[in-house]
Amino acid sequence: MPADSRLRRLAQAALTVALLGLVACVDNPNSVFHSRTDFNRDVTWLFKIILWLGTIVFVFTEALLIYAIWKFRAKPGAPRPEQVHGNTKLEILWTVIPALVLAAIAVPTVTTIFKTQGRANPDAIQVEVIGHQWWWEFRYPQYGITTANEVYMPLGKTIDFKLMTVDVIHSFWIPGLAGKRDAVYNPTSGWLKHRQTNIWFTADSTTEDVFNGFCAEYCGTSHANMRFRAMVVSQESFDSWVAHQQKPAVFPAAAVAPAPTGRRAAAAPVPTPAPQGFIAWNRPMPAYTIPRTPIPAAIAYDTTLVGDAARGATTIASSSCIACHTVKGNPALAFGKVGPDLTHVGSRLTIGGGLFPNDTKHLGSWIKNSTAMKPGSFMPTQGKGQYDPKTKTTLTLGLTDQQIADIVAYLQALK
Amino acid sequence: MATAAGHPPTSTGLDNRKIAIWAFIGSECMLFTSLISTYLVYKGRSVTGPFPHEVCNPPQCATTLQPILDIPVTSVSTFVLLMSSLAMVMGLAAVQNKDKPGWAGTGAWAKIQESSKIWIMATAILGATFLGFQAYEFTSFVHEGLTIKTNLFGSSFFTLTGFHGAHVTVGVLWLLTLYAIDVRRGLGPKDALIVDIAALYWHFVDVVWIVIFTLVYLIK
Amino acid sequence: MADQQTHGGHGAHEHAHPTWSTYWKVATILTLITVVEVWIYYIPAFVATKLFVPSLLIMSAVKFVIVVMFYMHLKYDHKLFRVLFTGPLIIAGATMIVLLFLFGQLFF
Amino acid sequence: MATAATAPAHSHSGYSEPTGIWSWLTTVDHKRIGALYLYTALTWFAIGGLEAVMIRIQLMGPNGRFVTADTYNQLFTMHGTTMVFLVIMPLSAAFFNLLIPLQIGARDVAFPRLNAFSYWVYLFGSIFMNASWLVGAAPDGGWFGYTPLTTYQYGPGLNIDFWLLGLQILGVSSLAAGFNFITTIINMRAPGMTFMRMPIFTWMSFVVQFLLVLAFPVITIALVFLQFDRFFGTQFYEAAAGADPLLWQHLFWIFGHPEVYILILPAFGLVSEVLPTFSRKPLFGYPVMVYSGILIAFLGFGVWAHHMFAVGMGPIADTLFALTTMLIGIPTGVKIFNWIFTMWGGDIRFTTAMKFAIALVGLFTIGGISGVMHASPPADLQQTDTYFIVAHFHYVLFGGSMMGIWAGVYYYYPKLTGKLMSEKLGSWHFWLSFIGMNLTFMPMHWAGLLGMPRRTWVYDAGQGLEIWNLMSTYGAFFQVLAGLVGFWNLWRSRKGPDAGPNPWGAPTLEWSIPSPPPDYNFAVIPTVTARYPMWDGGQKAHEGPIKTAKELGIPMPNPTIKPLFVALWMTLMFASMLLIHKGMTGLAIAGVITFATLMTLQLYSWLLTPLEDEH
Ligand code: HEA
Ligand code: HEA
Ligand code: CUA
Ligand SMILES: [Cu+2]
Repeated sequence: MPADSRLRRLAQAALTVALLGLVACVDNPNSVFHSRTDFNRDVTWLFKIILWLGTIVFVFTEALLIYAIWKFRAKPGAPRPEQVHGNTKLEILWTVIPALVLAAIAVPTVTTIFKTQGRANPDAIQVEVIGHQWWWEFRYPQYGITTANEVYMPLGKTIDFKLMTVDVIHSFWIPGLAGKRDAVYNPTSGWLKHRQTNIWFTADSTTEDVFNGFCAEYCGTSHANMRFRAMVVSQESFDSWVAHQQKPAVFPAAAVAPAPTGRRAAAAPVPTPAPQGFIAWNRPMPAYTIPRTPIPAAIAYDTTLVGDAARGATTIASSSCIACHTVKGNPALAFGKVGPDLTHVGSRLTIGGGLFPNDTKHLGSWIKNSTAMKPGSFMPTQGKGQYDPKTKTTLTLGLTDQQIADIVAYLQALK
Repeated sequence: MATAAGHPPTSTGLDNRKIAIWAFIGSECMLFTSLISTYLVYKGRSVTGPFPHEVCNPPQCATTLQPILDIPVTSVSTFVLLMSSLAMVMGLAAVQNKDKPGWAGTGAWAKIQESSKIWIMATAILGATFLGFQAYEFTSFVHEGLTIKTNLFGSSFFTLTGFHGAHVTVGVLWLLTLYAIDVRRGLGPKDALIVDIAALYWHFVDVVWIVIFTLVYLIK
Repeated sequence: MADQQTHGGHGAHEHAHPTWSTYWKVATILTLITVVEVWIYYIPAFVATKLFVPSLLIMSAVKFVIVVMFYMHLKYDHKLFRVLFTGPLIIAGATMIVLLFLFGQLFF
Repeated sequence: MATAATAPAHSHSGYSEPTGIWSWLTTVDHKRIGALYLYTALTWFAIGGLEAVMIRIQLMGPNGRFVTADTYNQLFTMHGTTMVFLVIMPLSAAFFNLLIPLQIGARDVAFPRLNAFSYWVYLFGSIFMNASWLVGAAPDGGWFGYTPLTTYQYGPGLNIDFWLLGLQILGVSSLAAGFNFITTIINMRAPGMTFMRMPIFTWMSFVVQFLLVLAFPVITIALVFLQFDRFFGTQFYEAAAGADPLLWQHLFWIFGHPEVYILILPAFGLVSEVLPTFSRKPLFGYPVMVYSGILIAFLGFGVWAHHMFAVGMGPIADTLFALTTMLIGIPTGVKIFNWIFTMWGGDIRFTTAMKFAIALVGLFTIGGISGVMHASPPADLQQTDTYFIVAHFHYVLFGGSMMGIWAGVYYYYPKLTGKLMSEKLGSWHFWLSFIGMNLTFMPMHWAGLLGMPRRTWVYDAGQGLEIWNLMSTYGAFFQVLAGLVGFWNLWRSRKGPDAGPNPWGAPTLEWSIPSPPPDYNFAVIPTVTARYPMWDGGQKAHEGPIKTAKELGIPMPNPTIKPLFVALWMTLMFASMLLIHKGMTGLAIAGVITFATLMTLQLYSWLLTPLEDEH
């Protein structure tokens, strides 16, 4: 029957699309079906049960519907159909069967709730995640480390994330590793002082990798721009990273000789003695973790300028940057609490809430006009002659591109 | 709404307005539930004083502050409101029985009983007295350093009792309107319904206060 | 209820009226309960016991019920009104209890 | 509407509808008020849809720059708010108005003037809410306005003020309508119209009115707290004072979940009318359809925290809310299967109304199943706040509510106007909607599972999201075409062929009277003897000339402008409060007092005027 085969072909097409979709899910870097943590394995197991049961219910119900409307379509001159008013047996049937299906979902759901929300392993690594409009602060209280927008975790160790916020509610989410948890409470206030939400998981797969993280709770203007990266690395690398992060910033005393002008490779390191060992993700980032946010044309930061780190250190000390940022070990930058800690900013891979790669061009443009780079940014526009979309004014004073280049050089030296 | 010969009878034989007021009262249950729940959720969670039942010592308060709720005064105002409900039912009975003069017997007291004006006015006055107590309470709290802005207790307390007070105010206005009608043309059995509706509203507001009095004032 | 010929149904139509003596009795009971409530509030020994809060809750529930039954004459009125009132009341009460549980305030 | 006066079928009778603007401003006729609701809400649908299309254009490719981040946030907030409060709810209200009195055999609603008041409040409230666009401060806190983002500290603009005042205004409209319809359904049924003979649409509407009057007070209080915080410095949502930001979330969702059933049950009711008619079979399992509707509503009050699984309520609360949520699947499933078995063995005519109704059955099921997936908290942690959720709620809202409403529009247009709509255009409308909606919302499931958070102004390139978003955007374009066809069909059908009282051979009372019905609806109040009076109750469709109310001696309520003014003063009273944040507190207070006084006076004048002339 032509109608029949058409139906079958349609079904086949639908199935293919669905399968393709699922495959895409598993292969995709941010897929929630990655099973590389205990958490996600539990969730994926549960989710797949639900997906399959859901698919069965879906196929059955839709098939029944399509069959009914096809089979009982009006035929010309048909008599009035039999006036059936109901059928108690049938109705009990379709009360009981869905109840059973739901029970089959409910039981693993409840076990998984208690499994994933139990107490974290006591020797778990504590990480305090503090949401800010619109970037992430990460603290490792056991190690005395503060960093921003990049969280490192060792393979095979449980990490217990404590979520807090200093302003509105944010939500911490690394789809490839675990579910979300909202950062609800402000640790500085009231009886909620000790209230935190938490989520824990163990990245116990055997490969090192970088994952994308997001803010998943709408938190205002740049909610979309509140991203971060999660680096899962070996225990040795992690230890080395921790050791390095614990040190104050060491800025070389000797001024760096000005380099010749001309185009430089992105993120060309200032020639300072490279710190020993693993201090940051040291391989190319996976393509999907490299941010590709475009730079607004109006910023036009001159990348050909060569910065001088020593001069940058002086410039930054007399700039407004010190009001918000800290560089441990640099007495001029010891007070700022509002913005990210910059002690080791040179070793980070992204800036601006994970929006841009940390290279000369992006860092320079960021300093020049972060408000244009990222809507709503609380870091004021610094570049001379730049239009600040937030205050709706054009800066007459401000840093020249050369000054910015110097600061960039200084920051990049803060490995 | 005027009675119309051309109108079909209602399905239940009841008046539309009476059904509507009960539906409204059901809805109000949720309104006050939200307010009371909020008060209870925030109970004991204010960061600074003054507090309802506890003494507040420095550093939470600049000086030592006594518990702020005034139980004796509020007990009296609660009693006043309860009595207003009594006056209200008496008023309704008087209206319902207007066509049977002497129904309450003879004597001065019976005369009083039969006067809907007296009872309606009494209800309104008792309601206004309750509001007076509330005004006194609010101002004395403000003097003791508790405003709607002071702490969670202040915010939730004033909003809850303020909403209740607003309901009482509407009720008083409503009763005064009925009184005015009574004076102008007299309320009789055929008006019993409109008085009944006002009474239902009034008692409901009273009932809410019964709950507030216990949950907010008495439970520590 | 018998069909009523008027659309207004003027004159509330009750099965039996509570009499004015009922009203006064109710008022007396209400007053007495209130007095007891306030009285136990001032007995520190009783306040300290586990019975304080439940007894207050029960007393206020009793007051609630008798006002509704007698003053709002739900006891004498069409049962439709009882449904219209108790339905929402149950939802409201349940909501309050669940909220207090969720905010960790469900202990007294 | 106005065309009715010139319709040939009626021109030989003495009956004619009043025309002219004034007659609309002062109308207390439930059918006209229903029409006002319908056309107003459809206008907002076009605007809410326009906002959606702008969202989709922005998301067409990665790192889009079609609108700014702030504009985007305003767009999705207003899109959600508009679609929920200014489109689906009032469209449902349009049908409550048009149908409830007709289906139960009444001449009007219980309180005709209150009914007019509800409409005018809705109209002014919706205009007020959207006036925010004109001053460049449209609400931007998301449709559920979580605190503390919406507190003054983090949202000092007028944006949130518009939102919270607007919702309070709209709440008044819904509450007033709720009391009105509860009373109407309980008390205005024709003789013999027992509860278990009431058409399912009326039943579902009845249930919805209870949801309305019980859910709206809660959001009103939540909004009052927010308003007090913003205007008067209270601390309900001030974290620094020890306030718990979750209070808002709980209060909102205690309202919010019943709200979603407010949005769907009327549509369920409409398809429960359409399916039997075009299958020529009675509804399968009528009593169970009634009970399941009641059960859904009741359970609906006990599931709210399933919107909050990510806030960390703890395993016990998560379990509790997961289980109650899943339970709702059972009564809903019963409905779905009962609909399928209504068609089973029937004689199905695929009219446009029927197509939309069948689509509801199929598409709502998809949304319902994804709903059950969210109901599992651990799994929901990977779904919540992603496009997977966006997919869910558009399947239930568009695939459910909107499809049901379109079914209702095609089905009842003839009753409302006396004219038939074009089936050919209708077919186009349906298929474009059906394809467009699936193309828009199906890919969102994948976008969500691939890690796309919702409410994001941009997504980055190279993360596997491009294709799904592009598909969604094309889908939205299809929906624009669908909308254009649908609107065109509505417009041109006003001159369509005459419908007659019962063009579909439908079974319920409203089809026994002329189309459009005369202002008094029923010349003689029918006595109902069956659930389907036109099929097996011996009820005949009206024939012959239509008499006027006067000729029949039916008392009619007088038209009045007073409800409109009460609504206007009330809206202005709320609007005055905006001035507080413009540094004009004195003016604001003066405004509130003035308009409150005007409102009260107007209200007295309304209440002291009898509804009808003395006879
Ligand atoms: C019309 C509106 C509507 C309706 C009817 C529903 C119906 C349901 N919804 Fe939905 N929901 C929304 C509108 C709606 N929802 C909206 C707008 C949001 C988002 C709000 C926001 O965040 O902005 C939301 C969000 C939402 C969440 C929160 C997700 C999150 O943010 O993390 C959850 C979680 O449990 C949920 C669950 C459900 C369930 C279980 C149903 C059930 O009622 C569905 C029941 C139906 C079926 C199950 C299908 C038919 C049944 C069968 C065929 C029988 C067999 C079936 C089985 C055995 C499974 N919904
Ligand atoms: C009933 C409710 C309803 C309806 C019908 C719709 C309809 C649509 N919605 Fe809906 N949507 C919501 C309720 C609804 N939505 C809610 C509650 C949210 C959450 C908001 C929040 O997060 O706060 C949301 C969020 C939301 C988002 C997520 C935004 C984000 O998280 O960042 C998106 C994205 O694509 C979207 C798209 C659409 C589209 C394309 C349609 C289309 O179906 C619209 C099609 C309709 C038309 C196009 C109008 C008819 C056409 C004409 C009259 C022709 C003329 C029109 C033009 C020329 C444009 N919606
Ligand atoms: Cu932070 Cu969204
Ligand atoms: Cu819900």
